[in-house]
Amino acid sequence: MSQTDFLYLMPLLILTFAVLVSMLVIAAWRNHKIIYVITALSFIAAFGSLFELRTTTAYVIEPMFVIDGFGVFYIGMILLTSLLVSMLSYAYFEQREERKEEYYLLLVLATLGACVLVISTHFASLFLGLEILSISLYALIPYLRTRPRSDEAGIKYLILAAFSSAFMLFGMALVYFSTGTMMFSGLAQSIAGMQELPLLLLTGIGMILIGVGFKLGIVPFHMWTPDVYEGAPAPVTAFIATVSKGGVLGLLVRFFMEVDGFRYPVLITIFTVVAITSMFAGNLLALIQKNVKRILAYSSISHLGYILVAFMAGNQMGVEAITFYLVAYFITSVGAFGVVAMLSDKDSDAELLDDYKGLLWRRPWTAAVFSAMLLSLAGIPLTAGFVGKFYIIAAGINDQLWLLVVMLVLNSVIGLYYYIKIIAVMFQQPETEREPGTRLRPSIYVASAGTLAVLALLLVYVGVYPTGLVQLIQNVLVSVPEIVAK
Amino acid sequence: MTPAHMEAALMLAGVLFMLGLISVLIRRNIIFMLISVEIMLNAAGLAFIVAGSKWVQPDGQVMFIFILTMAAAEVSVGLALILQIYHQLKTLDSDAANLMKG
Amino acid sequence: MELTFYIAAAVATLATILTITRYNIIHALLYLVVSFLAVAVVFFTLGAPFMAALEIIIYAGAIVVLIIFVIMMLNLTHEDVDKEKEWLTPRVWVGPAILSLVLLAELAYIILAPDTQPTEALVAVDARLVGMSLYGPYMLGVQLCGILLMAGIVGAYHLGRQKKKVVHRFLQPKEERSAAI
Amino acid sequence: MILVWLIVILMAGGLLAWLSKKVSPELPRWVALGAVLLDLILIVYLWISTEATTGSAWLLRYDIPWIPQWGVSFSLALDGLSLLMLLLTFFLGLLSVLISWKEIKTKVGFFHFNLLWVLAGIAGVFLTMDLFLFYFFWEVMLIPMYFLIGVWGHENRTYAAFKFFLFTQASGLFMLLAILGLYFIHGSETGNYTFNYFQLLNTPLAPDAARLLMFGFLAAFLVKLPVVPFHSWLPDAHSQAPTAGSVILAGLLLKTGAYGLLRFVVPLFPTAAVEFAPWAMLLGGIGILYGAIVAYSQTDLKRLVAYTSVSHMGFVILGVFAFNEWALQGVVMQMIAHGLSTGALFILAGFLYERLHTRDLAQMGGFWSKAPKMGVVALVFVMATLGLPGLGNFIAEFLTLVGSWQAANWLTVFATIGIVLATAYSLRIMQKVFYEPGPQQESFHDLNFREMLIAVPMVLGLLWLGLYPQPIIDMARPSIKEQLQAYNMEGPTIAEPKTAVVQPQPGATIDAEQLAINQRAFSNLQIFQSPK
Amino acid sequence: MENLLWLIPALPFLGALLLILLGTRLSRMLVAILGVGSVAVSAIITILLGIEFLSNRPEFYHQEVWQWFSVAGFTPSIAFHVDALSIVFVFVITFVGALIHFYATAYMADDQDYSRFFACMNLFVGSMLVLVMADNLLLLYLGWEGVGLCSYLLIGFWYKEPENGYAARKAFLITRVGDTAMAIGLFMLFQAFGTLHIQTILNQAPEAWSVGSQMAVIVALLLLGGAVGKSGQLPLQTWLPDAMAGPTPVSALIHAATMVTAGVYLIARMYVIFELAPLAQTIVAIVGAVTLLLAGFSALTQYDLKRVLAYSTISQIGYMFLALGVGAWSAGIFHFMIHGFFKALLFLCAGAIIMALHHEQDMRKMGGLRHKMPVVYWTFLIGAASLAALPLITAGFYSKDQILWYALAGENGSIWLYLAGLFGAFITSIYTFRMVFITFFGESKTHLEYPPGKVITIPLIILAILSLVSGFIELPHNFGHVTLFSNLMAPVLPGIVANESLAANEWLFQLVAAIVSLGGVFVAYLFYIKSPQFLGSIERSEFAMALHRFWHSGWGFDALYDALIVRPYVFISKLNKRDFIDSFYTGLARLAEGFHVMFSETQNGVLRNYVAGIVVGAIMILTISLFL
Repeated sequence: MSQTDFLYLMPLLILTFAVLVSMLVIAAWRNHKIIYVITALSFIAAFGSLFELRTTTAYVIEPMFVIDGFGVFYIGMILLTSLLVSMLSYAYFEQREERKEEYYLLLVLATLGACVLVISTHFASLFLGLEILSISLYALIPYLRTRPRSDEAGIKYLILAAFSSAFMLFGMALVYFSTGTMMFSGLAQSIAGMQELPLLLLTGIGMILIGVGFKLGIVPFHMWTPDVYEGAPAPVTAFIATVSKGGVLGLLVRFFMEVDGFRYPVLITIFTVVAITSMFAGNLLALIQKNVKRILAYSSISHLGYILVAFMAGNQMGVEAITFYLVAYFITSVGAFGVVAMLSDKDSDAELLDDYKGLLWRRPWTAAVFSAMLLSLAGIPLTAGFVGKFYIIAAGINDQLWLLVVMLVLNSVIGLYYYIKIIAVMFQQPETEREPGTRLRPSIYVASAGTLAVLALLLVYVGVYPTGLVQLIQNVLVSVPEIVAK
Repeated sequence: MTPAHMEAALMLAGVLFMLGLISVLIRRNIIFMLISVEIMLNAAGLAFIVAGSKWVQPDGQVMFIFILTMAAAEVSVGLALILQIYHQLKTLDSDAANLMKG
Repeated sequence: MELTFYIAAAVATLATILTITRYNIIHALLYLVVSFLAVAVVFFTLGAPFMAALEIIIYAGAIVVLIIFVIMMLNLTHEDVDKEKEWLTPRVWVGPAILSLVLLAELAYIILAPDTQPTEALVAVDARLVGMSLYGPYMLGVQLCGILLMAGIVGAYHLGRQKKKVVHRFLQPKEERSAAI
Repeated sequence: MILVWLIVILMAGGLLAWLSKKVSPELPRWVALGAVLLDLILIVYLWISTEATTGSAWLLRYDIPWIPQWGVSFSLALDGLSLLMLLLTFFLGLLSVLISWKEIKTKVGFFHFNLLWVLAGIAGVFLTMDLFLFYFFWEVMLIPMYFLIGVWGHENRTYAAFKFFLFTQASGLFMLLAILGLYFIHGSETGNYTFNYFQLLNTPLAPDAARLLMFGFLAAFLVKLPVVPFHSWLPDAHSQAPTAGSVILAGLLLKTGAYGLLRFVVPLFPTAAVEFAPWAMLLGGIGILYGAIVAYSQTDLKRLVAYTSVSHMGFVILGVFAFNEWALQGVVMQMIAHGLSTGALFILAGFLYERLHTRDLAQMGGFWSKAPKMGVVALVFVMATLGLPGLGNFIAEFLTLVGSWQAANWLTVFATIGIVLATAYSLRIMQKVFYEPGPQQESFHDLNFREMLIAVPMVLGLLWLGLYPQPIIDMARPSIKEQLQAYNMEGPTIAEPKTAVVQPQPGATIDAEQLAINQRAFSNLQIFQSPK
Repeated sequence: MENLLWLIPALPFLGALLLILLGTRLSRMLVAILGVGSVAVSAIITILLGIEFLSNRPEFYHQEVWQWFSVAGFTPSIAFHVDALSIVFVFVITFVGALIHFYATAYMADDQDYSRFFACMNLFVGSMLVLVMADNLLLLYLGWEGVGLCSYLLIGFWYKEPENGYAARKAFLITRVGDTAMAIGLFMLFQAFGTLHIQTILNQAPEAWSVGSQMAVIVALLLLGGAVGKSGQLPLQTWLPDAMAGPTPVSALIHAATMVTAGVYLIARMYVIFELAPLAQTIVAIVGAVTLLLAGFSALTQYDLKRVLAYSTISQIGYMFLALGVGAWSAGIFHFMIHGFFKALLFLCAGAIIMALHHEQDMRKMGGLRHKMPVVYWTFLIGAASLAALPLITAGFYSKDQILWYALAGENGSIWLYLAGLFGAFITSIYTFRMVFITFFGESKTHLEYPPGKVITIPLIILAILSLVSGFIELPHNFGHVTLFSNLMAPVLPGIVANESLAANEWLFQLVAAIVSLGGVFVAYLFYIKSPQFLGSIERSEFAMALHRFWHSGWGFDALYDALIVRPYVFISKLNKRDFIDSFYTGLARLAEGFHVMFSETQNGVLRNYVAGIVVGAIMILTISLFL
């Protein structure tokens, strides 16, 4: 451990430090606002520290971490998303009776876990990052513990996550048993010359994929998604949809790029099956669903399926596409759940389709933002989602994954149906004039609304003028030789 | 130890893992499920130890320690949650906890 | 050494099977402790004595005790045992057993497949070496473990906090007790 | 730059219309009217001012990079074909604003926002010369259209809007695949990754690849056109949309499909298109007859008119794949004339709906005596639909059939039979609405000034197209000539603007080369051979 | 004068336009002046033009108004080409048209849609003029369809009766069937010659096609298809009797004098094609012969005055087709002109009767009108005589005799055609005088409400005179030998040479024709005046009644078409009203919903199932790893 190591780990250190400070403050004086400010500042500071790390070469901290452009970008993405989530959370939790302060501790810890994930190059750090994330989520999901649904979601997530972690650990053990190393690069070296993977190693990687797949919520490890999305508080759902999945995806990309997993037809087959079933299952399950949170959950399953298409392209364009899509998806998801959070009242989250009936005529701006988010999810132009989907399809076609691309297209169409359905519901004339829920104090309301407005603008900006983001991603990937090589 | 022995040890880990797995599948009591998951984690730890001693490296044991930590943290959060669930639902039946479906 | 291993393995397997078939949770936990002890012996035979100790202390000790504490708090009664018996009919076993056996068979085939590389003779990896690497390359890992535990503690603290004071059933007034049941 | 303004004015006008709702509920109408009128004036100005330079097909071009990493540029170009389509767009757009003046009473601001954005999307589609941008605009026009149907439509609007959206989006995505396929093939062949239309024209393609890619494009265009059996979204969408929506759908959206065929499918995949031509023409023939047959039994006036569109669009595909100048000119004429005549019929249905609140033919009848002006106007529209000489549709259909006769005799015979069937359903409209007495309607007033202002230009337009279509033909000729070059020579020769080669003026005799090519193209299917 | 060509069709169009635009605001007087005046001025111009034409004898007049459009060598113009053939037609159209317009001012006086009537009539005259003056087939087609539209509008003029509307639709639809064939013919002509300019085609055709070439036959048959549709010939004749639903002046102008002869014009105009296709020409003759017989029989059984005339029109046009078919071009056109006069006359008389009897058209309710309306009686009698071709004095005799003669003696003639024509002539005079006798003789059954005024009678008298004297411009060579008309036609239509072996005995055949005609009158007299009981006794027999019904319904063609085409079409259309293709897509949607239900079964909220899901996934992954 050298001083430079610490410098490079600065974002993580800042987060850790923030947790400690918060705990001390809580011990002394419980105050929602102060903790919120500390949290937000820590995210901002951590993000700011990233500017110091913009390098074109990778910095390796043996044996567990590497800080390269890819990692920095993903950390940045995660930090900003967490910041947005925390901003949405403030208004959301302000009106709830639960103790609020621990929430921020857990949020920061979970973010930390995700950040660890995306810079991991070792099974140990992978595992630890994943578990920090998981354990925080175990508590975040049932955070509103007096709600039976929250508790139910919590226990489901806990048992299933632990269960899949066990698989992953066993898989790691098998890989270790087979190769004698737990570093990605070591693994890559030991299989570099092989045309086919030894069975034990393959099984190990397969079992690791179970753990990763669970976190990503892809078929057949997807079944927790709707229940957890529904049960968790809206900001936490946003967090799961974005940071949790994004972090794991970053890791997956890094792992596969490092070991060049796409050489092996077995793995390709597995991913193909998973991607196609994910797309179909997600979209079909969402089709005539009445609960908005569940719709978004199912849609996230299919979106991960889409991302896997680009993932399977297995080249630089694929990684660019994934990254771009993730940015778009982050904006969209946070925006969508932000709207859900904003419309939620003290007793329950606004999750039934009926809650959205005639929203456009009651709260036009909120409805407009939500529509924009949904259109982005559907991949309609002028939104970031369109460019993202375009990028993915482009990556797929570039690698001639015709089957997958055609499936993606079919599924986009199925998906359209339910996104548009929500919009249609919002445009309906409400039968009875609903009383707009009691508004929060303006300052708090403005924070949420402002966040949403920023997200919407960002969405349209990226959708109309994606050049900047594309350029950024391409620049960032330059520092990752494994990706550029392909 | 002979290589066959090493594989037997790994096999033991596999058997224990499967026993934990089968238990998760059949149990409705949440505490039992938690215990079963612990069995599985323990089996995974065993596999790491086996692998570590196969390569004569400390890494396997280090991983075991990490697993241990994680298991402890997980159990503590899990138990707290179970307490909460019992408080809210008055049951430990996981099948009863299906307010959300479809 | 080999014999010890096989005996311990047999004990571990048997104890685990007993664990997962018990109706009474306390019994199950006791068998679990036996299983953990047997696994600890296996660790020992694999040349990891330090881990064997940790297994006993943390798994068999801390974790199981924690579970037992919670069970005590939950006031599980004979009805719960009966319920468990009722839930655990043979029919329930069929599907999971098939699934697990398929998985086990595949795993066994993979593990016992002849293509594994030959290994060197067993050399014990002692505690010192483990400590060296724990505070050498895995330094950051250990710190992350700390963070992990912190997350666990914060989570458990938040979730476990009771609003109402829980009174043990023997201390409750009679009518309340019957209502609770 | 003026090309950008054409789109920007509409988009800005849309936003302004939405915002101006706050000021006054009537203001959005005026804003929208102003925006469309401005565009119309601009395009008419362009028409007049560029007529002198008919040597090159390309009149104007505008190009700035948009996403340079992918070779996407914001590339607009105007040729005769685009100019004609834009004229139609803004003309019908203007009428749409006028029709909605009294019909739309709720959410006026948002309505006009959507209306103008649909028009902007359509204008973009007609202008863009970058495939990415094309797809972008292709999609941009969907959402506002969806809202137009879904919010201001009739009783079954949600279903219709969904159906419209899913059909067009699904097919559009296949086009996206094809666009990307082309992009990568071009990129890997030449090392130049670009979406630019003019550069992609010269992509060397393996026959199989070309076929697949062409089907991708075809998917979008055939659904949009629509060609039987992909037409089933159209009757629902047309019948449920508000009048302005129907007019835009029938008059413009369908034309984007035809335009796509002309602009992209045929020039990009010359060989594959020739291979596919017999089948495409067969589809066209089936569409003509099928649409006409189904139209005959409809009792919902708008639905009836919708099926007539299916029938009429059959002529378009028939003509496009006949590969000769007559047929292509016929197609261009058909696009414009059908835009006017069918749009006019929908407007008529709108007038009737405003008065009767029904589209059911059984509820109508005997209006000739009550509303003679409407009767005369309707007569003109109906006659245009059945292809009466002297009105625009006749020229279109006749040219198309003359052209397609050169390519496929028997199909042309069947298509011509479609004209008889067209007579059957068209006269049924007259009979049911204006002739035989129907249930008594109390207050049925004749067309008022505003309505005459809408109807008369359409009548005049149809007459003009029917009696002196030469300006249209002259305008379209250079573009069509360029496309045909692709078949006369080895490769596509659509010249880039600015470096365009002056095309030789058309000779007064039949192009023998042309006929030879047709025969070559159609010799692979026996049934299409002429009886010689 | 040549530069004024465009005025001839333009004036009626202008009249129509003004009437459409201002119709409701003008007084009836003004409407009448506009409506009649425009056609009358056209007629005057035509007459002036005709005089100039006859005196200068140019080959043709030509005027291009503007180029319609020009696409890749396809350059039709709005251009007029007037030669002798056209000028005859133009003359009949404008002159008879003007008379009928004039007549109509009285006939339609009470109608509320006065201006609409004249607008349509003017539009018709304009279109008809375009048809006959067009210098290319596309413009001809414009006029062709234009007259179809006007016919539709005028048949359905009294639109409130649904039957009238249906009759109008029927007329339009059936003629359109023919038009479609013709359109295909145009495509073929264009493909062959690269132009639709009539004179160019006529000039090039003999070089391009040999006599009897397949192309020529097909094209000729397709053109014939158009012609039979418009002219009410077999097999598309069924619309014409129903077309009588329109006001009587309409029937007179459109469905007797002008529009229905468009087919004759077309065939005559394109005679080169037909001469290159002897087969097609023979078919023309056969169609004409068969039609004239069938229509004659049908006419025998009608009670509706106008329907008799309608069938008679079909029959007479059959004669014209027969003439064209045997190559007696000039004779066909001559008969057209004569027929135009006397048939218009008959219709107008019928109109006068119908108006006088308060829109009663059933002959059985008429009778004894001879004394009540003498002018009408005498003019009608003249018309009837001309129709029945009473020898020597009537124009009809000369024209019909010529046709019969060439049907036998022409180069394409045959004894069968001759006999058919002869028998047709016999029937013609029977039904004609049946009509005369029933209507004007016998007992009076009703009283007159509106005795015809001057406006009605003046056109009748003019036409009656024409029906008598116009025959004298073309007399057989053994009988005065006047060839004014055929001389006029000579530059545009080829002459015909009679079979020499028969030529010597031509007077014999003329005698036969005269006897047949007179015999017909006698038979009619026998049946309808002398001993009506006899007819009654025949008609009571089972067979005769069936035959009567069969003929009355026009040989059952309507029922046949109804059963073969109309009802199946409507049935299929109704069957598929919901569009079965749509059900495929809704089926897809159902399928997706089914999958949704299936999948959502798995999301049953039970934790253990979710665990099982992961296990299944694990098995899947391991299995793929193992077996791939």
